[in-house]
Amino acid sequence: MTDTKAAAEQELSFEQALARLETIVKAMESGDLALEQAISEFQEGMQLARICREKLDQAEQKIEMLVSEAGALTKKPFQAEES
Amino acid sequence: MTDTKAAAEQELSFEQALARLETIVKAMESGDLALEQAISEFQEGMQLARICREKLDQAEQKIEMLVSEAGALTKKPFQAEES
Amino acid sequence: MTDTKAAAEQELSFEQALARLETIVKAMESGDLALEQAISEFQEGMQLARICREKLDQAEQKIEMLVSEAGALTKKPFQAEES
Amino acid sequence: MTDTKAAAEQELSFEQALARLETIVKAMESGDLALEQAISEFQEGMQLARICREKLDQAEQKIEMLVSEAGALTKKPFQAEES
Amino acid sequence: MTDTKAAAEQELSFEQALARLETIVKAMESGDLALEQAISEFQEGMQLARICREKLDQAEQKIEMLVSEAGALTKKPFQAEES
Amino acid sequence: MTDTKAAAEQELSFEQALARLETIVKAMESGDLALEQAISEFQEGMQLARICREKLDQAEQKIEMLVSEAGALTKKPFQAEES
Amino acid sequence: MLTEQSKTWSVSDLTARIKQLFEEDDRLVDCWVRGEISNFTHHSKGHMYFTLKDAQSRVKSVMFAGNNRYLKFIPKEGMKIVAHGYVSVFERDGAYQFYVDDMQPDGLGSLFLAFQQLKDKLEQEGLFHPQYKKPIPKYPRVIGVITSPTGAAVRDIITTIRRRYPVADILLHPVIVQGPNAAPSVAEAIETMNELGAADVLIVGRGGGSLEELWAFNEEVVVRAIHASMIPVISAVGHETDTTLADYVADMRAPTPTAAAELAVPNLFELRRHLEQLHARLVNALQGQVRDAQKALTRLETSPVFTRPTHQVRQWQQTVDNLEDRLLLALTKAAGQRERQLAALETRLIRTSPVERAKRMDQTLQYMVERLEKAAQDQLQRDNNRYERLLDKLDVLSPLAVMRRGYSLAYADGKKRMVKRLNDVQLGDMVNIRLEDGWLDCAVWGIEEDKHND
Repeated sequence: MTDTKAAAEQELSFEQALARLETIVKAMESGDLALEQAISEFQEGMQLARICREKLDQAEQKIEMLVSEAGALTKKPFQAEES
Repeated sequence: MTDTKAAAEQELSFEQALARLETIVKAMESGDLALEQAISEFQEGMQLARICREKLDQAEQKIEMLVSEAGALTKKPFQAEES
Repeated sequence: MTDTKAAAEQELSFEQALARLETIVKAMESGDLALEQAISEFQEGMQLARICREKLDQAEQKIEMLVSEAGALTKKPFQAEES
Repeated sequence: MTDTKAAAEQELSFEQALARLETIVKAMESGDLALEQAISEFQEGMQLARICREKLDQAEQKIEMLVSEAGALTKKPFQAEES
Repeated sequence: MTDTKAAAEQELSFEQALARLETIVKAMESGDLALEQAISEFQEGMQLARICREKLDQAEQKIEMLVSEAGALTKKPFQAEES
Repeated sequence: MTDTKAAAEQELSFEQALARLETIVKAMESGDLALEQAISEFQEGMQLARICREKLDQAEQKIEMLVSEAGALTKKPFQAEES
Repeated sequence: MLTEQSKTWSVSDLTARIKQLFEEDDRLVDCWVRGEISNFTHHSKGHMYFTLKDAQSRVKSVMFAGNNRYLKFIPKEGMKIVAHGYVSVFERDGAYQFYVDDMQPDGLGSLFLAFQQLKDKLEQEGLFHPQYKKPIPKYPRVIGVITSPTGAAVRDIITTIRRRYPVADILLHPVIVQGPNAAPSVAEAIETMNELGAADVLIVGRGGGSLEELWAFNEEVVVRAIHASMIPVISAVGHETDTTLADYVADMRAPTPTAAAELAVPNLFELRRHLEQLHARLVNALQGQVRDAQKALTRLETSPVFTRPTHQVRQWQQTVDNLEDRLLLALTKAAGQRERQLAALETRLIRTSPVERAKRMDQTLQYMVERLEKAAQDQLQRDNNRYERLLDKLDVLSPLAVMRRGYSLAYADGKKRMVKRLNDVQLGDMVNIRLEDGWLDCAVWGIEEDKHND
């Protein structure tokens, strides 16, 4: 995998990375890849899995509420009410 | 086998080398080859088997390396959430 | 057998020599040959057998050489995989 | 028998001489020949038998020679392969 | 007996001479011949007998010679092949 | 007997001479002949007998002579048989 | 003018013409009618026969089983309803009838009618067409929620998303969900979210309620706002039995807010598991491929071609040995055969040797010679005997026998002429006297004539 490619993958969304990983897994499972290509795909797949995992780990949930104040919209954290 | 031929075979993918090797094995098993050709095929077969073996060894090493690199990830057990 | 004929037979491939030898044997076994011709054919047949054997010996040596060159390959016993 | 005739018979093949000998024997066995002719035929028959005998002896010698030349080969016992 | 006749008789084969002799003997045994003719026939008969004798002697000598020549031939026993 | 007659009788064969003698004997036995003629006949008879004798003697000589000519076969001399 | 107008109709033609008139009228083909059910009969075949009436009028009606099986209520005698259907003629009776295909109880009558009419209109505009349904993103980063900030719905949505998919951000747009301001509030919020463009998916809805409470989500402004939204919208209004127009137009309909949240985000637990599976499959796939390759290679390496490389050569050697043996045998056989032939002929030749023949000839010749000699002897003997016999006879007959008695004979002229008479001779003649034992040569000395003769 080239650095450029790696860099490009770093920019992928979780969804794109997962989709790409899925594509790679399917391609590999199809058994149609040549060994060399399979290794290369495997390498990329491992990289993508790592990315996906990192993204999942990093995930933090943010809940924001849109509030219109004085005609402008602002975001303010949502406070769930007890009810 | 000429050096050129040997060089060419070095450039073969694993699958190509294996396919060529299989063709040779079948041809030799059929017993239809002329003696001179049988020897030449045998020689090429030995060469191809060596190439395949090397490529496979390389592949195994690579997998091992990649898997062990990714080891930390797989070793981290998944924390199932209570739901 | 004239020298020219002998020379020509030296140039035969193993298969050609074997085929010629077989033809001679069949002709002789048919019992239709005149004695003088039978002797002449016998002489040629013995010559062909010698050529065949020489070629086979050479082939065997070559194979042995190739095998010993590739020794590591064949000495490595086949590891049956559990599957 | 004239010298010319003797010379001609020397040129006969074994089979021709044998065939001629058989003709003579049959003629003699028929008992129809005059004494002089019978003697003459007998003489020719003896001559033909001698020629045949010589040719056979030559053949035997030739076989012996060729076989002893190829001796090493035939003495080498066939090594049956385990298969 | 004229010389011409004697010469002609010399040309007879053994069998012809013997046949002629028999004719003469029978004629003489019939007793129908005149003395002079009987003498003449006797004379011719004796001549024929002499011719026959000579031919027989020659024949016997020749046969003896041929048989002794062929002695080696018949003494050599045939070597039957094992088959 | 005239010389002419004697000469003519000399030319007679044994059988002719013997037949003539027989004729004479018969004529004489008839007894019809005059003495003179009888004597004459007798004389001729004697003459004929002489001729016959001579021819017989000659025949014997001839046979003997021939016998002595023909080697081993004919060593045994001609013996008129006593009967 | 007796034209077609004056033509006399058959009843059937007339009825058919009337039926045609009903069916040509668009308002009669698709109409809503309010009335009260009377004379209700639910036929055993499932069809419903009844009369719709009001204070002034009544109309015969029928609702076939195929339509009435979807009714959410059971029609009863005296029930006020709003029915939808078409008007046509029952030709057998020549009576017009109202053919009902849907009906609602009339309590909600006007609202429901409004709902139905708006639904039909929007449907005709194609707003509900599947081609407008946008796919819901599988892994949204921001989920827009448009609902009341208070109440169970928002809590259910947030809880569910947090539990399942903490990766996503939630952007809440609080709105009024019931009452007269509800519809514009919701519509505005949808537009705002679109303007903002932050959300990947919108959840629009509220908890369950009566038709009136849910009414905002049946209003045209909301439906059009959802339809216009560039962001995929999941509707989550009320409970399963209630279907609002918002549900029809939304890209996805969820029966409850919780369900909407579940539809909006993936399950992270499952996602992780999916990721681990992908990882495992990736490793397995390659290991499998390598293993297969190993197997394939090993199979080829362990083929007899490599494990017994000289096998073929040995076979060939055997072939050559065999051919050589056959060659030798063939020649030996050929030579042996010829030797036997020759020996047989030699034996026969010797057997036909002329030696015996010569011996037989010798015997024959000897026999012939013996016979010849014997014949010659016999001839001589025979002739001698004949001669002797004649000679003896001649002897006996000899006229000279008289001479033994003393007679003699005289011959003249040199014994040529017998002297019988005196005058046969003359004095001095030479005469020969034949005696018994010989001759006398005499001369005639005297001649004496015999006197007493005659």
